[in-house]
Amino acid sequence: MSLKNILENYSYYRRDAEMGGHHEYEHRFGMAIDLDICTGCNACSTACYAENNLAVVGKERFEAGQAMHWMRIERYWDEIEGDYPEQGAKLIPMLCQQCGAATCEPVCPVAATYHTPDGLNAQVYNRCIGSRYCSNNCPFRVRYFNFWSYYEDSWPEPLHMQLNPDLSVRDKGVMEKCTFCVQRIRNAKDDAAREERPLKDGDFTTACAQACPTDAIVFGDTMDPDSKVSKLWAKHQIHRGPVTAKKDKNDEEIRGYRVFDELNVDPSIMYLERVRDTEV
Amino acid sequence: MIKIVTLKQLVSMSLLALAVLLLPATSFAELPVPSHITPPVGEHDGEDVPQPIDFPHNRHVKDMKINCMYCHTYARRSKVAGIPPTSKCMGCHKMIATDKPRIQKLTEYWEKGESPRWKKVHDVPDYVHFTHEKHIRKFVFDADFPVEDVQQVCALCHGEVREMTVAEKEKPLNMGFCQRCHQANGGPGDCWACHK
Amino acid sequence: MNVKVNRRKFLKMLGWGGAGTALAGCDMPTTVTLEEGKEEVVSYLMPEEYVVPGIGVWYASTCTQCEAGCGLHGRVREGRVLKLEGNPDSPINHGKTCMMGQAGLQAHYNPDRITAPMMRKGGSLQAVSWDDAMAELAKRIGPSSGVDGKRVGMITGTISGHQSVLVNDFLGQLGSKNHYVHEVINSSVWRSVCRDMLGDETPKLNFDKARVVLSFGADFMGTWGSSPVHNMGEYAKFRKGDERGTLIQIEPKMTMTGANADLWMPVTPGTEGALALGVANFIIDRGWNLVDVPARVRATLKQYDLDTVQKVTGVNVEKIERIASLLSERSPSMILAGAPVEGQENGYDSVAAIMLLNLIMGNVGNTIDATAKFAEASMRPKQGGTKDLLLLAKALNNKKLDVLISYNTNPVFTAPDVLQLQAGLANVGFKVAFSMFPDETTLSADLVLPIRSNTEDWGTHVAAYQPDGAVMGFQQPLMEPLHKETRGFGDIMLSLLKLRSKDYAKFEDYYAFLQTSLLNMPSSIVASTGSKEETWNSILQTGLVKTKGITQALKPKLVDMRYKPSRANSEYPMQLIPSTSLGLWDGRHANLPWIQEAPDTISKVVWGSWAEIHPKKAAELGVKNGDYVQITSASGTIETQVYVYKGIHPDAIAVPVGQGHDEYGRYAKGRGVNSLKILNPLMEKRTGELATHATRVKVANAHRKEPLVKMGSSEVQVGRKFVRTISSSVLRRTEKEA
Amino acid sequence: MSQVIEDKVIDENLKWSRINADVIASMQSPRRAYWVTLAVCLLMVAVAMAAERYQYIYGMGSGGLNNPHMWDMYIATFVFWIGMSHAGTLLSAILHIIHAQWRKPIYRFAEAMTTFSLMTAGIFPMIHLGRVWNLYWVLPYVSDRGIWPNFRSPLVWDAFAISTYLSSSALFLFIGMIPDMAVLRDHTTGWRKKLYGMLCLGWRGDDRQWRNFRRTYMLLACILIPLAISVHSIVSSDFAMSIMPGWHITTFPPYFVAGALYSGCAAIMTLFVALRYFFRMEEYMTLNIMEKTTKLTFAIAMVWTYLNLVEFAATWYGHNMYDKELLIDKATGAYAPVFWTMIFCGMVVPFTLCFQKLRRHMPSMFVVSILLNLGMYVERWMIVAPTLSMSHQPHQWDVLFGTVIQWAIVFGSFGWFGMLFLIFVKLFPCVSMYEVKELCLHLKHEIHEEEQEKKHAAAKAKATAGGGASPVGKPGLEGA
Repeated sequence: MSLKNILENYSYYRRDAEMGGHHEYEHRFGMAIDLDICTGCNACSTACYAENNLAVVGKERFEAGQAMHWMRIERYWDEIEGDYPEQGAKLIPMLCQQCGAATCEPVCPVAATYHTPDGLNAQVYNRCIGSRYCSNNCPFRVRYFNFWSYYEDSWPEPLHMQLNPDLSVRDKGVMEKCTFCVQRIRNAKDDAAREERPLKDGDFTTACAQACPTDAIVFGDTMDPDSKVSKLWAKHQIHRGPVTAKKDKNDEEIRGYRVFDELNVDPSIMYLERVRDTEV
Repeated sequence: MIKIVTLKQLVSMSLLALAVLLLPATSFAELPVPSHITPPVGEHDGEDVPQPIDFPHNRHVKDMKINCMYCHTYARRSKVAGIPPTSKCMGCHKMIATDKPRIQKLTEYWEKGESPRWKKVHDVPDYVHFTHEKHIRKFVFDADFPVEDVQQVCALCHGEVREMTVAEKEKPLNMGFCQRCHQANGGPGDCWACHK
Repeated sequence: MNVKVNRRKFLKMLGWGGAGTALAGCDMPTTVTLEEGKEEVVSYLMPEEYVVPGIGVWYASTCTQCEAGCGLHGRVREGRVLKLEGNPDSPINHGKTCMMGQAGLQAHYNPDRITAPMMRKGGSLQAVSWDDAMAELAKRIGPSSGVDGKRVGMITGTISGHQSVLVNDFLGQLGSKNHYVHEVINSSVWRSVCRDMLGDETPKLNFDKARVVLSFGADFMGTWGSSPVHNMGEYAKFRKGDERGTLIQIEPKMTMTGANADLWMPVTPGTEGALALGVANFIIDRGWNLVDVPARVRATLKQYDLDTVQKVTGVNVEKIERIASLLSERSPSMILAGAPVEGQENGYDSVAAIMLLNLIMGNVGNTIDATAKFAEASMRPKQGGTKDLLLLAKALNNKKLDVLISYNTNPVFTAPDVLQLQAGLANVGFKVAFSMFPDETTLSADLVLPIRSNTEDWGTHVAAYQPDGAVMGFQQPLMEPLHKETRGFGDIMLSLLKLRSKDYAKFEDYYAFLQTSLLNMPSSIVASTGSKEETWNSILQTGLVKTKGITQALKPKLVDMRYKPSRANSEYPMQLIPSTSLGLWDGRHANLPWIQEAPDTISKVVWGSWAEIHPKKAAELGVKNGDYVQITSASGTIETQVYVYKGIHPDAIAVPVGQGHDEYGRYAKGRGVNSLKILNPLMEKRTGELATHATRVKVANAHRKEPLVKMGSSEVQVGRKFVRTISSSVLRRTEKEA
Repeated sequence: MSQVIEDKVIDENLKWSRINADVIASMQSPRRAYWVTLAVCLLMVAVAMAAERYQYIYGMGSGGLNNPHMWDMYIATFVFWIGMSHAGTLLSAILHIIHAQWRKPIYRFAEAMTTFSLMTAGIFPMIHLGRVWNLYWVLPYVSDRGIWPNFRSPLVWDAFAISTYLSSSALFLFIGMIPDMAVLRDHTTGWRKKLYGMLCLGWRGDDRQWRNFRRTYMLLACILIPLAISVHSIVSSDFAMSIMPGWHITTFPPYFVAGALYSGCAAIMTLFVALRYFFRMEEYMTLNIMEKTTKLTFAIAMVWTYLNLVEFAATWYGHNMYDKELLIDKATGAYAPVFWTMIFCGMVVPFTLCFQKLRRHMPSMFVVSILLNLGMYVERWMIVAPTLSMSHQPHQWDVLFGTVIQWAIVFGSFGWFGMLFLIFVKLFPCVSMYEVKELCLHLKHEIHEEEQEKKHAAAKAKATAGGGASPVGKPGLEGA
């Protein structure tokens, strides 16, 4: 954002958040995660490590709370009186929600995190100065900071040959987070451009969605009405924008919800309620 | 007594001077800038990089009139322009100029079955996502720019390679350089278009 | 991006400067070098047409991280394989992978791989040249060695395809019968019950047809049965069918499958059979059963009235009735039995009792059905168990073996201490290990032959479980070998075979052997598509060999119910559960950082071992998360931290298998404890398998504390609505309305 | 005795030469105590620098920071020092324009304190940055990359605010010292003479200079006041602008300003006692001045307490689940000891200032002021840490008490401040000479006036008495 730009479009920027970030989107990538068939098997998380050059931090640093898993499977137990958790555990994959009205964006002093025309929360590593304000302001706590020079000991020879050249390895003092596998999107766009056609659903997907053995994760462009994900969003009556409109309660089949929707951050990930058979 | 310069001497001398003045002008004529591109501003004084073989670009480009993309063949297909595979060099130099020491050196490599380890001259940081393909497509193919003159486009970022033996970095290739060109020629302004 | 192409040559690896490899991206200005001439760039010598630097190409192969034989696609760029993904054409995994499959890369690029042959000289292993190694091999087991073939043994993991053929021929040449196939994670008891009662070791399980799945400790999403990836795919269908299926998990310790169940129930370990019989008895009483049982079986069942069962199993009557009525209401169902049941001394009988339910509920031929078998018997997988481990131990201690060759298994790690395997190995004159990693077995060998990784070598794999036609997975190299001094297992076996017979002389390497044998397979097995060239190309492209399998219908047959509940032991009050999970598997993946750093699904612990106990027990012992406890069995003691939670039977303590390596590289060595070590040498009575879940232990507070390194601090979502739930009864109602 | 006489802040009959002599004496011949303290400060700074070097090389992880605790002590300390700076401005600027004479003997070191605490505070954002070598990206400079800082970010506002405040308060301090510089120039020799000669900018003390001086000084004071207020409001917006429970609070700007003045006044009390004792300044830093300072402190303390209670009440009745949980956790959870320390030191201890005996008893005032400052420090900590440790996301809850590295750097900042201040008091007069002289004049004048009044009154009385007292109750009979 150049100074001139700001001065000219001041009102535009002022209205930014409440209008949900950008005004002219080319795409708005989004996700739908069905918690009913998410088994918590960690395939997505490991795929993310493989795709995005995530550092393995080791036991001590993991203990210190400095792990770098962009995608983590959170496990919660019910607060129950009984002796046993008869309903099983509650598992949820938590990753950057790529909020439309992201709280991390306005606070970054150097605009290293900003909203792209694709509806993504970009994190420009080489612009980041590591003030860590963005992470403090993230209700989901899904931003990870390079507290150490992880790259020095995370990939001993020849492990480093696995590193993905399509995105950089982050050094100490840089904030990083899930990018919805932007490098895959970028490649898909290049291919589409090469073939002189618009980007279409199924051209690309994130590493986690690709790996998920139960297809619990569906990724796509929510602006493309024919994409799988936007169909799901429509089916479960989740709409873009600050706060989701009230669902009509008659139809219980509607299981869609967005975490922390009440905070008005317009997340790009819709979760589907976990179904449990209470008759048994 | 005063020595008088004859008209003949005068004329010949001035002609000589004129020739001396014009000589560089003729030999160092700038490459024409393609009309559809606003060239990015910026200069860089590159140092000479010792290469395993001092490959004479000028011979190939200027004298032999070989198209850049004949050797750097990946430029139109990929992120990287690519160093020509040794097999490509040998394609010609099995026959041509086999007596030259440089070619003999190349042939040694070929017979050993390895490629020369060239030193990188033009480079961008690892956090930059630059693809030759898109630039070639925009400035050459989509603009119906004659492919035989492609070196005019290449020169915008790689400088007058046709005047060099081994490549030298003539343009800064820093963010400002890219930025200016993107603004002038309507390239993307989105950070994530180029940063990864 | 997804250019799929065939190619026969290895891919040359580019120099680092090749096309922008990932280096430390945003570093202090000093280390991001843009100066000319700092990085090197090397061109291809003679590239294939389709190889373009900067553009990834995907090649098909097969995963060997476990025995499931999932199809893979590997992304290759500048001659480096960067990412593994599932092969959509594979009927087993349908383009999906589990975490172990993803981590296959780290096995390949592992910093601790053995890079040169090693020979034991004066007690220590020293690197030698391949010539010396092969010479030594010839000297010891070659024709001139005068070795007694009957005293040559070979221990492998589950092995199939052409590898299996070669191993067979090799042992055949020697006239040896000693091929031990060892897997800790196996469902051999289940398999033998299926064989006896259904006439098929690995029947097809149609989750999508089942309305109820009643699983007695079968962690089919994790380590039970065929392929976790396949099963999870099936599970999704089962849940998303027009009527959402209901999953009931009955097991002493909550597994990943249990965590996803609608109803999870603990049962006194070893009494699952009683419960099954009780349910069967109740069903037959009500006349809900679709298939009748002979009188003598009926007589046995009579003993298991609800109250007795409640007394034995600790499951209250209402629950048993509810389960019974569910099975009848929502038929067809599918009833499975897993490790906690199989691993008991009465395992076979318990599983039989459980299988009885399948029979009387008419699931056989419906949800449990026949499946295709690979036509060529010699290539079918030899599935391992723990029986062979016991046999091997006996053979070793009775000095029955002079030569032992090990491949793709780590008995020294997995064998309980009481079996004295380590000591027994000392009796073996010459031990050869084909291995990628310096694991315990490898390091105790006299000759170590470094083999190539899955992504460097050729191979064929036949899965035991063929959900959709008999398919052979084809494995091809995705890049040229990282370490020049490694050789493919097939190549080495070939050269061994060449020592004794001329028939193999015509194959100059394993690749040639594969190609010829595959292309010359009778068309009754492989339908040839056009010319040999085309067939071969299609194999390389798809990574699969589609074959005509043999399918026979199931022949259900009742066996006598000889089930007896195992009795408790006052001195050792608790049951030890050596639980296995997706990820570390049987410990073979403990050297992969990604696996170590991936939190366990239930406890979320990373980089170490832990013991799961119930809050009641924890209160008795006075321990909290992170406190150390001493777990003592009749044959040993281990000490590890506890993780307290409700998903386990109060009389059981679960210690996951996989950690506690003495060797096995920097990531695994000296981390956690190995619960297999303290198992008692108990046998499953009918099959002779090791009863892994039968060991009883006593637990004591070790009065030592360390923070338990786990992901996530809060165990409950304090009023936050992250995971919202909805009752399926509501769903079903709306469906009816619609 | 009359009001003025009773609590006159200083003895008006001080000889001016004596004032000069005393103050200059305070600047010379440092005693052992001075050197010891300085050494201790330097040691602390050295340790902190070592720690910072380690952190710079190996990364922020060495501070023990982790995912929920992206900020910790560093920011708390930063806020503390910024706050500290405010009292100086209060005394020197605000009290200046409202003509509170008693500030005159003590405002100089208060102003110095402002400058130095700002210099300390300014360091912390740098220490806390992950990649401090790119710090300048926060400044809006023209680069060929055509990129600018994000003007929506409070951190950018901080950068502007602090630099402005620092420069202007430093200027204010310097301007205020010019006449004293001249005095020093005339009373010293050697390098000091040269130094002060330069600094006094050729001050001769003629009318024109005094006139301009006063105008400039007043002008700067007026500029400084809104600046001071806005600076801490901006610092508070670092928190108030976020959506985190416990940060996203409307009353933060006034709350922060009050807290700032509070801690500042406490610090002034501390230094007051110290200087009075070490430099034998009893005649200048009199008990009356202390009284006034403490009363001021007490007033501010009450404002702060009020705002604090408002915050709690708002949280409690606001029924925002996250805020409420956080408040309860603060009071009962892992941070409870710290929290109650804050409540005690910040809300209870100030009531000791109600007792005149204590107010005039220097040692106890010293202790009290230290306690108040402690309270204010942990208050900053209680603002930063608990919110991070117990945010919206229970999965990421964590409690952090920092590591050696972090504590070393935090303590080092006190050493750094001490060092600067100690050097200052030996180089520059910590009591403003010319203003003390003014004060004496002023007092003389006031007393004189009062005596005049008395005279008049007495005269009147005499006059009426001379006229003979008329019987009460029946006025003006004669007139009739």
